[in-house]
Amino acid sequence: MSFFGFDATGRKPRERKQQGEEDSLDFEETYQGLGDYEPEEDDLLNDETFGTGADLGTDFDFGYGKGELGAGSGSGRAPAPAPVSYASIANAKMNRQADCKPGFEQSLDMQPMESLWGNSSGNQQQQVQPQAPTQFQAPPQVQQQGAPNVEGLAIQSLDRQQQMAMPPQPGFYGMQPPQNPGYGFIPQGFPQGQYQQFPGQNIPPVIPNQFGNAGFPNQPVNPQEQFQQVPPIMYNQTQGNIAHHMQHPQMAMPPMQNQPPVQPQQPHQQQLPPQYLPQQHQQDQQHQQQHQQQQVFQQPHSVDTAARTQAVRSTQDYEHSNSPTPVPTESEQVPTPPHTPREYRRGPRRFGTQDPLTDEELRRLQIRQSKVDKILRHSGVMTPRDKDFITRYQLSQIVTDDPYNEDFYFQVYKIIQRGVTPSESNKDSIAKAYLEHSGHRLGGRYKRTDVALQRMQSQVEKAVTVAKERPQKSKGGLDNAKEGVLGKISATRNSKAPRKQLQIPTHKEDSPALSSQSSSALDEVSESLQGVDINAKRRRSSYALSSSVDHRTVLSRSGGRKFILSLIETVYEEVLELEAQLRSGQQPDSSKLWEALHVEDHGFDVSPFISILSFDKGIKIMPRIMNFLSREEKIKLFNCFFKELSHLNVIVISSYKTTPLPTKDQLKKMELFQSVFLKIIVSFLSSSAEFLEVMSLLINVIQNNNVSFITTSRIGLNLITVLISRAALMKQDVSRGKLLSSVEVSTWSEVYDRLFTSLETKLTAIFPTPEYMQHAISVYEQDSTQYDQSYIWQFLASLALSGKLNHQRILIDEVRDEIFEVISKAEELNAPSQQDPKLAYQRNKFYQDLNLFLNVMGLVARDGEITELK
Amino acid sequence: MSSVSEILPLEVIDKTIGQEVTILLKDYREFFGTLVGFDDYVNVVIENAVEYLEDQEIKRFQGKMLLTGNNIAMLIPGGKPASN
Amino acid sequence: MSEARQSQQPRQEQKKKFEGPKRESIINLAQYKDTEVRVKFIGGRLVTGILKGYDELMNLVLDETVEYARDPEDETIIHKDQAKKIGLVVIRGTALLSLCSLEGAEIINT
Amino acid sequence: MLLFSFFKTLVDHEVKVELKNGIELTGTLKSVDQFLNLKLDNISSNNNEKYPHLSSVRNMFIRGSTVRYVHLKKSMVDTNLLQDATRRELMSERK
Amino acid sequence: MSDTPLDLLKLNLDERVYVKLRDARELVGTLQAFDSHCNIVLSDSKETIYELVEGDLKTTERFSEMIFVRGGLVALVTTPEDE
Amino acid sequence: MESKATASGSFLENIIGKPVYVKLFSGILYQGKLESIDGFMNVTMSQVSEHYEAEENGTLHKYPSEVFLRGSQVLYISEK
Repeated sequence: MSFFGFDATGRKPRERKQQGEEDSLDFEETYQGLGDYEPEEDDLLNDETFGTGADLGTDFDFGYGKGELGAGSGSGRAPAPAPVSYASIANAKMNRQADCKPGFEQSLDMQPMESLWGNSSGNQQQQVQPQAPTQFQAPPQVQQQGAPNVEGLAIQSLDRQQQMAMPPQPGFYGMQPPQNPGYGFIPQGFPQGQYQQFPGQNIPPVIPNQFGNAGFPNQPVNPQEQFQQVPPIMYNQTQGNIAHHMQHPQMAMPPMQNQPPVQPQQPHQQQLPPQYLPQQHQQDQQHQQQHQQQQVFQQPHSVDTAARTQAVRSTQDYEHSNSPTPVPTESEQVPTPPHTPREYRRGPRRFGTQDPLTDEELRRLQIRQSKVDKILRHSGVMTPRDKDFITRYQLSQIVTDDPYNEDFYFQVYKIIQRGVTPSESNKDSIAKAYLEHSGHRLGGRYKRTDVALQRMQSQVEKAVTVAKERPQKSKGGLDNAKEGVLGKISATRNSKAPRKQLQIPTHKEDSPALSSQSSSALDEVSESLQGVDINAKRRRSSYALSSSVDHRTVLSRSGGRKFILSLIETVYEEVLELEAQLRSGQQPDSSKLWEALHVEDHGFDVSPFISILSFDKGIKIMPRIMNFLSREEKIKLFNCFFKELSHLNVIVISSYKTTPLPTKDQLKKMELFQSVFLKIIVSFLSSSAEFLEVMSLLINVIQNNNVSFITTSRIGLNLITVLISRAALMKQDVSRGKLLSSVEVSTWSEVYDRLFTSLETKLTAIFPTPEYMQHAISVYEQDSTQYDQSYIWQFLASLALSGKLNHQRILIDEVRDEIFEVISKAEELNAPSQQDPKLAYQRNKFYQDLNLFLNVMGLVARDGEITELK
Repeated sequence: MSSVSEILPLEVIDKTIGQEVTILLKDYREFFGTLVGFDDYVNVVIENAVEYLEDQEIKRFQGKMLLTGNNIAMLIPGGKPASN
Repeated sequence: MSEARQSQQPRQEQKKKFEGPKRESIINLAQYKDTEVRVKFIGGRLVTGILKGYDELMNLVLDETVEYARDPEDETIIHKDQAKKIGLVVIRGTALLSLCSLEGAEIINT
Repeated sequence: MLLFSFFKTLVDHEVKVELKNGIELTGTLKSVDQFLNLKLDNISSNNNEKYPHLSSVRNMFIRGSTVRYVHLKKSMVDTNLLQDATRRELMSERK
Repeated sequence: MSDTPLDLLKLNLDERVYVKLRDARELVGTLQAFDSHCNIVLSDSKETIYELVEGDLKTTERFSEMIFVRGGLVALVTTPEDE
Repeated sequence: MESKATASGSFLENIIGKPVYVKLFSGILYQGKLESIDGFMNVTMSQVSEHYEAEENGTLHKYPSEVFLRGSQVLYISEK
């Protein structure tokens, strides 16, 4: 009996089953009597595991007893019976028995594996023939070919082996090639060199100590004897360890729009919002995909050891399953492998030289070998069926039929990373990569083409469903424990989620305490605000120039930090949903998203939408939101935005009045807002805004905000500049075919006047204080020594451009001192002694910015004075 | 082994519902109170509990308390003679 | 609010479902029934008592249970004299470290 | 599975693993599994005096449950993507 | 929306959080990721370790630009007062 | 997922929103209003004050914003 020799009752598993355990796992049927050793007539897997002919040994020696390992040992295989692989036996057996198991569908769980992995000798996707025993003959020869001369294999040659890896069979995500002992083939995806067991040395795969039996430490005990194990035979924690370096297929999911990991916190976003490619299946692209993948995976991308150990493990299984020789009983000493002199690398430093084994090395080999044998005596703790059970169980934990959702980060990360070649890591390359892959309406090249991943996935799904069905058939039960000889593996113990300690009644309706939280954010708002008259005319913003406004008070006036954060999360969830819908080709319905943005929610002092924009993650999601909004919705959004501009956190922190000494994070936030939101407004205005709509935005700013306060903020000033320059551009843009109607012209002049009068006598306020400028430079460590005032002169220039003569005269009068200050600063840099090019550049920049404004009025500043522009 | 004897531990706990019980945790902590109920994981709900740390009373509670089961070592129906 | 008094029926069904496919435990407790046993707990507690009942999850019922105080510093030292009788006790299988029979054995002061 | 997915992208990067007993190991992450067990290659321990026995060890398997921290570089992580992945994980768990 | 505790945690994604660990350690950082085991990834984090050295409290601080924290150690998470 | 009213489930359902004590295995006691709880016994509370073992030992800390407590560390949750 095995080490855990129990089941004293000796009852047939069949009867134990009848004992009224009707709801036990039918999965259990095929794994009945785990660990038992009586021959099980009805256990199909048993044959698959042991093969019809083999007798049931009492011990399973991991294939290290008789079977010679290391195909390259040169001394040929131990005289094992003709290599009949389990799979072939199982196939034959399955065919005969398929009818007796009604539930067991005709397709074997072997079939999909075969088609998936094909034959490593290069005939790629040949259709699965029912009996394909030959299919499994190929690997051993291939293994032979792959390692012609193992004797004295230096590390280089091993590595060379790995380099000339077979073109990677499109491996599939998330699924370890099922290492079930029954599948005696070597996944074609693994370079041949993988299967070199360290010559002359049989190190058993270590039993995953996750389930409690002793792992064999493969590090030699004494440090001197330490030598570089090549390839490092690291044991493999769990059979299900995903060899992520397996050649995962080239997935054409468009990358997330966010910055590539190369510049993690790079604030400026790519303009085009990400969209996930709608998944379509198209078989005809297969070869094109094949070619693409091979090409992709030829980079010198080292196959990591997990993949290698994975392969090594499968080799051992293969070896074992291939030669089911009678397992040695306890008494019979495990024969030490034949001691043909083996040369192999010794000593960590000497690489490449192939000197014969010195006596000392031979002695060390002996010690090592005895240790291995001592350990082996205690092998056999797990029966092959237990190993198989563990493998399938782990497989069910790992395998996923929806890798895109379950392994989201890894999948998309890989695409983004591959999309960006190190050299051109700027934004455009991301856009290009994104565009290429995306089904974006601007036309990605792959718009309709098949995606390797989807096609690969369908091919995997057959294999996955079988592996998944078996252990998970009874997923439902909370405590559907699977017990084996090694103890109870309860589903709740799996890695997907920690153990549930409590069952909380989830019916929300009747428990009053819970219901208030669960209602949608909108009713909650109305519920808590019955008293307030929703459409009361909004008071002019409360910001006098000097009042210091704390972000928290703004938040509290728009429902509170938690409320806003939950809104943002709802928005994110909606966007993710919509992007998922887009990916699956459906027409996304953005009504819920629009509602979550609360643009039209006037139930608060400060619109929640504005508060959403005061969080970085609120700003970052905007480009992706724009994807899904209609033109009208965008107009409403911008109107709301400009109406409550002074409540916007980024305005408050970028105004030298309200934030005299901005921190680095605040400056970063300003940078982020500038690069993300300002860009959205500019692109909207230039692409789809009507003239009067621009006017309404401007009116919103003027009527509902203290414009002068807005202009004390760099962001605020830029926003106004954008609006008035856009208006000016549309007015002059004759090419658009239609001149502004008289109504448009008169509104524009009226709006301009209102704007001008709101700024008159306070124009100098747009210039930040010298201390502020000095502080901003030092904090943000800009290399330039001067605060960049170009945005101010751009504002003045656009103001002057649309103004009449009297406006321009007032402008010049008010900012006269600033003009001359700039000129004097420029002249300071002109001192002949300093020939530093940087200063020269800075000097020109001063003049350049200034002239932007002066040229509008036919003036130019040069070399210290202002003259008529000729 | 015949899997169950006549006296089942969970039934003993079941009978203690409504009576006083002392619960000893794996570390030096104890709770004494009226057993209100328990669940599959033997998380325990007791009422008007008294909390002891190394046999010293550190806190009294009114109302119910849910004690998580993963740290419970022993339950003594009727309470621990020495401590109450 | 009347606490859900576990009526007999759901308890039975609940308990059975809880165990799922039974696995005989590797120790046959029937042989220890009504004999004196010593139980050590994770965390260091130590009791002895007459084994009255058990279930597959190794929850135990002990009667005439005696709990031995541990030496605060050194876990291994058992103060036999500072024993406390605590009567009928239910022991949680999850806290069980070791169980052995005391037939013909006797605790000595170490 | 989120963190498993996350760690997979860190393979072949250099990471510093701090164990619960205070040992800090810097090495190249070679592979990870769903229990977040880690395999590190050519490791160097920075508090070597405290733990001399590690001086000769080159590669190592670390059991997930003994890890306290894993220190990484920002350049290895796409934070926005990671946050979205977290949101998706929660959404799928709630379904 | 945030009806379960983990949802509360989700609200703080991309925000600064204060994490208290079991063994007298605290972390403040920007929350980048977490799962139902409470494994956490923080960026720009500051760790404070409290130790009793010869009777008096010694605090050590360590910074890390990106850190993964094992879920088993996490006891409490909230938003930090002000750094 | 439907769940029948277990003893613990119904107890928790009724105390959401009420003032509670929550103690962790480390012995730290948290006092505040229970906001939410889940199947892993994770807890969120608001207006939380932190003590060692009992309030009598004084308040270690007051948390202005909501606090998340990890389920696996919770020793007990009790009505105040």
